This record gives sequence, structure tokens and C-alpha cells, in this order.
Amino acid sequence: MIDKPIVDQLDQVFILLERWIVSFLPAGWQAVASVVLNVVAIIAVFPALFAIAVLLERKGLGRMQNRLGPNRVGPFGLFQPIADGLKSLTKEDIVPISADPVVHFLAPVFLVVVVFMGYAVLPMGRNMTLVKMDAGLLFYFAMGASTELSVFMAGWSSRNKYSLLGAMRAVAQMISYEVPLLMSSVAVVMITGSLSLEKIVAAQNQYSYGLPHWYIFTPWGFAGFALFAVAATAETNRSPFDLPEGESELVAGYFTEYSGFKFAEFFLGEYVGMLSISGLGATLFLGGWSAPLAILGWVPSWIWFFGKVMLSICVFIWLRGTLPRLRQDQLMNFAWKFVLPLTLLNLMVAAMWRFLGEGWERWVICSAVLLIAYVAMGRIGMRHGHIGTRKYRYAE
Amino acid sequence: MSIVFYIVAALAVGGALAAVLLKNTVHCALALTIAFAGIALLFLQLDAQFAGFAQILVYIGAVAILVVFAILLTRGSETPKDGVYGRKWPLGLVIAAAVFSDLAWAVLQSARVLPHEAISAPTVTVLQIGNALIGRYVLPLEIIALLLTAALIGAVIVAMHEKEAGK
Amino acid sequence: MQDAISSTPQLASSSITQILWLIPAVPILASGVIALLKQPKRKSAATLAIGSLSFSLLLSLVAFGHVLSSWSQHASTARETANFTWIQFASTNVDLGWVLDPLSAVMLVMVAFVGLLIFIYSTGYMAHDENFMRFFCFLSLFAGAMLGVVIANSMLLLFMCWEIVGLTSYLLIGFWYQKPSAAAAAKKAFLTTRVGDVFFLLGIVWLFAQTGTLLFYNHGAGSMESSALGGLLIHPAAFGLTAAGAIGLMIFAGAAGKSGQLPLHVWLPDAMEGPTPVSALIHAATMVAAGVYLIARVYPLMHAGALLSGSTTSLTVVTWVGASTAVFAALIAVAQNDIKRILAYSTISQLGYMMAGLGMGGVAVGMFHLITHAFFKALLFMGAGSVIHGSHEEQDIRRMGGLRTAMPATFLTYAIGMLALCGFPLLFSGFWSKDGILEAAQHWSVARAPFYMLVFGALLTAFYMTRQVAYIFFGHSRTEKHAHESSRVMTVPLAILAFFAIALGIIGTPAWPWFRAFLDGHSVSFDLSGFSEPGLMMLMATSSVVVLCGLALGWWLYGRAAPAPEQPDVLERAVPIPWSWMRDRFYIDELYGATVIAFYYWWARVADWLDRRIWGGAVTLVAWAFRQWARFNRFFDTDWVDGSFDKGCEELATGGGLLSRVQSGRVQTYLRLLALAVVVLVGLLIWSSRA
Amino acid sequence: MTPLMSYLLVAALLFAIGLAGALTRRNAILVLIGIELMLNAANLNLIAFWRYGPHPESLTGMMFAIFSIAVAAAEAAVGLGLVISIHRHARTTDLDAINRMKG
Repeated sequence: MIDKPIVDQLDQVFILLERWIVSFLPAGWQAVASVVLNVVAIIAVFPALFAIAVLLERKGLGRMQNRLGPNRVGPFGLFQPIADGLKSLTKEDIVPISADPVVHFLAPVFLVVVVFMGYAVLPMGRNMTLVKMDAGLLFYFAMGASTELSVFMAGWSSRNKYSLLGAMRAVAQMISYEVPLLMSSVAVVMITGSLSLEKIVAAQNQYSYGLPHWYIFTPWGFAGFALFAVAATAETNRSPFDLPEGESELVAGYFTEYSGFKFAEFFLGEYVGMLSISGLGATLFLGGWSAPLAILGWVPSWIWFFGKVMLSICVFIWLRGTLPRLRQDQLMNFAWKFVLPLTLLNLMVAAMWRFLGEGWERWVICSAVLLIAYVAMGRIGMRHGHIGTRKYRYAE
Repeated sequence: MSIVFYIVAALAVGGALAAVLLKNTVHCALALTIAFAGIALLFLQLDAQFAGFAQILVYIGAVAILVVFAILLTRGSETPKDGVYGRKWPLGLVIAAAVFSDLAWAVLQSARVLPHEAISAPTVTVLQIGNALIGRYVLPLEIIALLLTAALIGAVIVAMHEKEAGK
Repeated sequence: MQDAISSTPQLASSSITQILWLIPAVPILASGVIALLKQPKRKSAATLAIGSLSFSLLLSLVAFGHVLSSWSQHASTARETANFTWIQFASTNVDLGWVLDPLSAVMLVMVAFVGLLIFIYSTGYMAHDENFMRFFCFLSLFAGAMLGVVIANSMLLLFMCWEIVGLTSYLLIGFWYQKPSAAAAAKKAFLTTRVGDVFFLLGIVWLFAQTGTLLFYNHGAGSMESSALGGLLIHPAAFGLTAAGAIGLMIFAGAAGKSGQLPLHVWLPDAMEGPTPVSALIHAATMVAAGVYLIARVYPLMHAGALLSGSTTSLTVVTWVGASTAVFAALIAVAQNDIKRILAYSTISQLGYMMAGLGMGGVAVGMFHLITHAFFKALLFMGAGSVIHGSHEEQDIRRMGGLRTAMPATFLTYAIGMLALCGFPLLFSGFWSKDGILEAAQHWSVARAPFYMLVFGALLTAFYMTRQVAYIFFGHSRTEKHAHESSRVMTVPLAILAFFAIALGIIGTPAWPWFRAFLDGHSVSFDLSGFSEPGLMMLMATSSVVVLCGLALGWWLYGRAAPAPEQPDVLERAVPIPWSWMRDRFYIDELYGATVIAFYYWWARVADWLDRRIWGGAVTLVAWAFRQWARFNRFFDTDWVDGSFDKGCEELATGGGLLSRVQSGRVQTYLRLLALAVVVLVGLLIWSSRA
Repeated sequence: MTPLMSYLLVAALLFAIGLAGALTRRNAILVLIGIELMLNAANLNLIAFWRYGPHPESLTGMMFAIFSIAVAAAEAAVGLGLVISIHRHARTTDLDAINRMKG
């Protein structure tokens, strides 16, 4: 078996590195320095991931749509993100005259700031969280809630019908899906008994017969994760819910009037938001940095965290390639009449789960309740939806 | 007193002033969010973590958006032609000043009584708050639940489009 | 009517007493029916009236027969009464009842018989009058009432009928009400009799109060019976009179009023305005007789406690009044020119005689003269009626004359009547009845004066009757109107009455004093020794001489040299002053006019002044006071209460206005107020905690 | 100047600013904003007193603040709903014009 300390060292490599660097500085400055260092680390790592994600998305979509995707720049198109970045930096930054300059400028900045604030509490690895906060989840959601404001600022400041309309749609969508997002995570909090993400991961980091205690392997956990996933995609305006910047009718949604670097910032904000929400999803339901199998315990924890994040990014991309866009009212109905009730039900099931005690009964009951509710809500709730086969009308 | 307090206080007061004085209503709303953020920071500085985050989540997340929505719906964004301030605005100002002087006077007078040194920061965990909510403050909690649902339904009905109601 | 028959101790009440009440009831009923008949039923009205009176006459005769038979069997006063209680107050009973005794029997027959004759006479006399029906209605009502007075056993029933008699006399005197003089005369008659009746009523009430019963004879408990009289005697009344005496005088005042005695005689001469049958029936025979009958009926009361001299003060008063009336009336009669006025005054003087007879000689003497007078006075009146009728409604004797040949039958019966009235010796009833009175006057122990007054009266009576006959029948006619004899329906009753004027004297002669015995209830037998009473023959001689002198004087003055039509009267030329006094009735009317009437007017004015000034003033004063109070109330109510209330409301309204301005509807004003309030409160807090 | 007094002064200032906003601004929404500010000032006060109070472990101040935040949210929702309905009827949010509730 590999030596324990090496694994640990590998596991804690970043922390040790940071401590090593900070030790050079005089005592007074060390605290500040460590903080700055951490922040710098995050700001460096996640944009990189962003670049990879963008590349992955364009290559993946291409492959899905039976085409190659970018392969000109660098081997297999690997340097495409760098090219994009350079392109956005060099592009002219046009600001419409009628636009409100201050708000126009502030919108993307505010978005990026708020999104990055979210990473402060995510546990990327064993004791690799920037701020070990007791109400970490609450902080995360507080920051998450502010993004809508920046979207609105963008939409309104550009004094453009389409952008305003797009902003309104985006905000409405994000608000209506924020509630299920919170509610599904509340289930997890209820079971672990604490808002701090470290505790949640710790709770999932136990193994029985080699299988991890991830929440996803519990009925309410699985349902919760599914609903969380749906809410997350809606929250980041991705794939089936990407109505706001639906190219077909709203050009580019709320950031139509943006160009150049501000456009890049919005793009960055969006993808980083996606990464952070998937990170959260991983920590809440997929055990964060805990290994899938007991035996794989030696692998450093952060690898598992980033692996899960990239996995969910692939799922996002996969969703984008396959599912059609939902109409606004369908979207809203889906949120308020299907997802929210189910999450509330999930809360109840989690409560039952917690008080039924060990044994197979609770598995059966919980899963039964959830299945029945899902089928009933689906059939009854969606009956008027008649998403039938598409009928074409040819011009006579 | 620490520099941070002054900065944050300045942020909050500045935001509030901007929210009150600005011409454009949307700018006021945004200034308001800044003020909310300032106040949240003040909460955090007072080691009331949960309150601070709740403040951010509730106010910035919901109320600000709500205000903005209201502004857009009522076409408040166009600057009104006949001045932003109400008819008898100086009177309002005077009264506000009077109130402030009262409050300030009260605070200054009671200087002797107020504790000077900052007591050790109480470690407040969410668990404690949870227990308090369910234990000692279960009644307020239920009432708040009721209040929120009523407000939810009430707001919807009040703002419902006249056509459906008028039918 | 609860018919409690109570028989006198002497006789069980026979069937006749039971139905005695029918005698007055039938004529009254007849008058009712006549009143309801339609106008043109003249014949049926006459027959109905005469029929009803004849029925009453028949019944009276039966009753008379019954009394006669019971008198003859028991030789004591046969009295039967039928009494019943009309109204019952808490303790006292108001009893009514009727009595059948010799006195009432005689009167019943006399009234009914004379009434019937007059009814028959008046059918002829009133034939041309359009109010024929009304006349007979009143007449039968009068007859009924008169009969009622006669049979009454209770003072109340008597008084009631007495009043009805007074009413009918008013109605009949004022029969021709178109003539103002008739209406005035009727009123005069009514009022003067009322004066008398007031005293009469007071007497009744006093009697009732004292004796406790209204009935005269009620098995010993009646007011005229010894027990009640005893009680009355011991009660002293004013002026030394006993209660009995005082009551008696009061009742006599009523009688005087009705019978026209001295102070209250003024109405009788004026009553001649009525039609002659009325005068004949009412003012000769019956009504005026009612007064005398009343005194006869209450004689036991007046006679109660008679001292040794056999006369009480009340009877003395009656006598003096009667005697003075007799002389006074006779003097006036001498100077009258109206045929009926002379007869009226002669009636008054004869009534004076009756009163004097009652006062001195007792019931029998007075009643006998009443009966005889009724007959020949009725005869004289009806004779005068036929004379007036004959000479076409001419009443002034100076414009008549020589009717001896024109109306022989009337002349003959009138002459008989005149002689009976003067008391022509032996043959005529007047002589015997006047003689009884003079005899009683002679034996009257109290004083001699009345005897001489009555003798002088007899002289005057003879004188003025011969003057009247001379003027009417002797000499030559002084008018160009041609007189004609009346029809048989008028002359036959005259003849009948003439017969009785002569015949009635028989029952009262001293030889056979049947009438006195019948009334006093002791047996009688015919023996000439009656004349042999000391001084009787002397009395009869003197009265005859006096009468003959009167006749001679009269014939000497008027008979021989028929008085010229327009010249003044012979006597007037001889003694103008006393003549004018006598002609003007000794100015009694003017005297009354000056005193009573004047007083009355004065009193009316005073009352009017009082009424207008004092009571009126008081009322207006009270009204004024109330108005002030009302005005004060209004002032108090509106200005003060309402005023303050309204002002309060106004204050409220203005306050409300101010307050409403605060609710300006603008949210910010509310906020400002709120903030201001906070500031103020905090300020207060600070200020208060400053210490 | 004790820290508590400074917090209280800041809260008072915020409250006065909110009140001034509410009293002077013409637009209804800005009045609501003013009110929100006043509510926040109150919360700040609460937390300040809780923090510097005798025994902060009893959590009363903080709990109170949290409940007040919840209520304020509800109030904001209803208030804005009202403003929107008023706007629909009166076509304006100018408070001076809206005086239909005049007494």
C-alpha cells in the first residue's frame, strides 16, 4: 500500500504549498497573504477550467451534432479558448448612446464578482475551503441570489427592448427556480444537521461495505439531486432553459448590447456560475471530495472534486445538445407546478427517512412515495401540456 | 474603532443617501441594494452571521428585484416631468432632521449607560439558531409562516390583472 | 210602577181606586194622540178630546158613587189611597200615589163635567180657527193635568200636575201667539205663577224634610196624618211660627200665585187674551180653583195646633189675604170696560171670598162656594164668549148694547149667571154659598173686620155686575154691527150651566147641609130647624138687603138712562179721581214695573257688567298669563336649548372640517404627522426625564 | 465613542435618511424604499444592542432581527403589489395625485 503520508501530502499539496509561500512573508502580513494567495489560486484555476469547459462544449456539441468542432487553433483545437480570449480582449467595446453608462459598465463586473464570491465556501478538497463558514450554504445561496440583479442591470441599462425583455425573462426564470434549488439543498441540510459544507461532505465521507454514504444513493437524495440538477440548469440559463439568450428571437438576450471584454465577462460569469453550481451539487449529493469507493481513498481529494465538476459540465453540454428549448409559460408552469411541489414532498420524505430508523422499510416507503408522486404529478400536472409529435404545415 | 466599520458605515449611509436623492428611480433601486449590502456587512461585523446572510438573501436577492420589477411595471423609470420631490418636501426634510436630532440626542445622552468595551464575540452556530427557532421561538416562527403565505396570496390578488378579477 | 195598594184603615181599597189613575191618564193620552194627528183631522181631534173627557167624567161619577155609598154606609170620611214607590234612593223612597175621598170625588166630578161642557162649547167657538187641533190638544192636556192635581195623594205628583197645569195655561193664554199682547200675557202669567210655585216647592221640600214622606195619607204615616203633624208642631220656625204654620204659609203662597190672590193677581186680567173657552175653563172654573183645592187638601196641616179660637196664624193670614183681595178686585171690576176683564176681576174677588171662607169656616164652606162659583162663572164667561162671538169679536162693553133682543137665550142664561154671582136671595146657589162664608165670618173669633169687608164686597159685586149687564143687554145698540144669536152648540151648555147655577144651592142650605156633611163625613137629615140657628136669619136678611141695594144702585146709575156711547162713564163723571185709580188697577202693574222689573233690569245689567268685567277679566288675565308662560317656554326651548344644541353641532361640524383636512388622502401627510408625533413624544420623554 | 454608540448613530442616520426619503419623494416606490431603509435601520439597532447587550448567547436580538427581516420582505411584497394596482387604476404613482382617500 502506498505510504499514507505521501498520499496525504499529495492530498494537501496545495495547502502545504500555500503555507510554504506564506512563510516567507513577515508575520504581520501572513494572514493577509494567505487569504490573497487563496483568492489568487481560485481566480487562476476556475477561469482555466472555464476555458477547458468552453472548448469541451464546442468540441462535444460538434461531436454530438456529428461535426468536428474547432480544430484549427493548436492541435485538435486545443488553443481555441486562448484564441477566443485574445479575440474578446482586442474587440472594440461599443456602448450604445442611450445606454446608462454606469449601470451598463457595472453589470458584468457585479456578475463576475458575485459568482466568484460563491467559491469561498466550496470545499475543493480535504480542508481546502477558502473560508470554513458555519453557514456556508446560506452564504453560497445569498451570493447566488445576487446574480439576478446583475442580469437585470445589464438588461435595463442597454435601453434595448430585446435586452430588457430578455433580462426580464431571465430574472423571472432564475427567481422561480431559485426556490426549488434552495429547497432541495435544505433536504440535505436537514439530514446532516448543519449548514456548513465541510460537515456535509464529512457526513457523506463514510463507507459501508466499500460503498460511500453519498446522499445520491438514498431515495430522497436521488430525487433531490435530480431536482437540484434541473433547478441548477435553469439557474444558469443553460440548455433547455436558455430562453433568455434564445438566439432565434432575442438575439443574445440581455447582453446583446455588450461587446468586447464586457461580453467576455458575461460569458465568463455564466460558465463560472455553471462550475460553481455543479461544485455545490457535487458537494451536496456526490460527496464532494470523497472517493467513490473506499479502496480509492488514496487518490487526493481535490481530484475527486474537480472530476465530479467536469463530469457535470459534460452532462450540461450533453443536455444542451439534445433537449429542445422550453417556452416561457411552459418553463414557469414546470417550475411552480412540478418541481417545487416535488421538492417540498422530497423534504417530507427526507424527514420520514430520518425518523423511520435503519432497515429496508424506509427504503421501500420513501421510494414508493416519491415514485407515486412523480407519476401522479407528471400525468395530472402535465396532461394539458400534450407534448405530442410535431406536426408540420407545408405551404400550399 | 476599526477602519472597516467606517468604510462599511460610509457605504451603507452613502447608498441610503443615493437611494433617496437620485433622480432616476432605477438608480435609486440599485443604490438601495448597495445600502442593503452595507447593512449586511455591518451585521457581519457585529458577528451576526446568519442575520447578515439572511439580509443579503432576502433583501438583495428578493426585495431589490421586487422593487426593480415594480419600477418597471409602473413605468417609474421615466423621470417625472414635474420634479422628483413631493409638494411639501422641505417640511419632510425638517421633520426627518428633527427625528434624527431626537434619536442622536437620546444616544448621546445615554452614553454613560452604554457598555464600552466589546464583549467576547459570541460564537453563534446555525444549530443554536435552529434550536432557538424550534424551541423558544416556535410560535413566532409559525406566525411568520402564516404571515408569509398571506402576504404571498395577498400580493398576488392585489396585483392580479384586473381582467380576470373584473370578469 | 210598582203598585203597592195601601188601603185606609177604614176601607180596603176597592177596584175603583185601582184604576183611579186612568181618569187623568186618558185625557193626557188623548192630547198626545191629537198632537201626532195630521193637520186636517179636525173632527177626529174634537171627538177624541170630548170622548176621552167624557170617559173620565163617567169614571169620576163611578168613583163619586162609590165614595157616596161608602159614606152613607159608614158615616165617616171614606178615604182610600193607592201608593207606590217611584224612585228609591239609598234610604229615602220617592212615593207617588192617588187618593179617593169626598173632597177629591167632588172636585173630579166638577172639573170633568165643566170641562166637558166647555169642550163642547169650544168646538163651536173655535170652529173658524186654523189651529183647531193644537187648541184641543192643549185643552185635553190641561184637563188631564187638572184631574191629576185633584186625585194626587203625594205632594210630588200634585206638584208635577200643578206644573203641567201652569204650562198649559201659558200655552192656551198664548194660543194666538201672533198677537204680541197674547204672548206677553202668557209670559206674564207663567212668570207670576212661577213666583208662587217657588215658595210652594220650598214648602214641599221642607215638609218632606220634616215628615220624611211625600204622601198625604199613608195609613197614618202620611204627612197630613196626626203623627206627622204632631212632629211638625214641636219644630219652631221663624217669626214665632211653628213648622206646620210656616209650611202652610209657603204652600198658601203657591196657591195665591195660582189663584190670583192679592200680591200675585196681576196675571189673571191679562190672561183674558186667550180664547174665551180657555178663560172660561181655566180662569173661571178649574185652574184658579186648584189653589183653593190645594189649601183644602193641606187644611189639616194648616189647621194643626189650632188654639181655642179655632184658628192658626196661617189660617188668619189666608183669611185676611182673601178678604182684602175680594174688596180690592171688586173695586177694580167696577171701573173696567172690557167684558172679560170685569169677569176676571170678579173671579179674583170670588176667589178672595173662597180663601176667606176656608180661613174662617173650614174646608166645606170654601169648597161649596168654589163648586157653585165654578158653574155660574163658567156660565158667565161662556155667555160673554157668545156675546163677543155674536157681536163680531167686539169686547168693549161701551160699544155694545141692546143685545137683549138680538141674543135672547144668551141674555137669559147670562142674567141667571149674574144673579147667581151676586147672590140673589133664596133662589140662586151664589146666595147660599156666599151666606155660608158670611156666617163663618160672623162667627170668626179673631176679628170682625173681614165680615164687614166681605159684605161691602158683596155690594160692589152686585153693583158692577148690574153695570155690565146694563151696558151689554139694555139700552140700544151702540154699534152699527148687527149682532146675531150663537148656534145651538154654544147655547145648550149655557142652559145646562144655568140650571146648575140655580140647582146647586139646594145641597148647601142650612136646612139640609148635605155638602158639609158629605165632606166632613157625618150623617145628615133634612130639618127646617137649621134656619132657627141664632143670628142666621139676621145674617140672611142683611145679605139680601145688601145685594138688593147693589142691584138698585146699578140699575139706577146705568139701567134707566142707557149710557151714551162715547161719553165717559157715569161714575167717572161723578168721582173722576178714584175712578181713574180703579180703572188703572190701582197702578199695581206700574208698581211692579217700577220695583221688581226695574230691580231685575238693574240686576241683569250688574250681572252683565260682572260677567264682562270681573269674570271676563279674570279669564283674559289667566289666558294672558298662559300666553306669557308659553312665550317664555318657547323662548327657553328654542333660543336656549335648541340654540345651545345647534351651536354645539356647529362647533362639532367645524371641528370635523378641520380634522377632515388632515385626512388629505396623501400618504405622505400621514407619514409626516406620524414622524412629527414621534418627535414630540420623544421631546416630551426627554423633557420629563430631564429632572 | 463606544462601538455601540457609533452603530446606534449609524442606525439613527439611516432611519432619518429613510424617513426623509419617505416624506419627500413623489414616487410611491421610492417611499417604499424609504420605508425599507427605516426597517433596516431598526434591524441594525436590534443586532447592535444584541451584540453589545449583557448576554448575547440568548439570541433574542438576532432572532428578532431575523423575524423582522421576514416580515419586512412580506411587507415589501404587499406594498409593491398595492403600488402596481394603484398604478393600474390611477395611471400614476405620484403620491400627491393619489388622494382618493380624502376625508
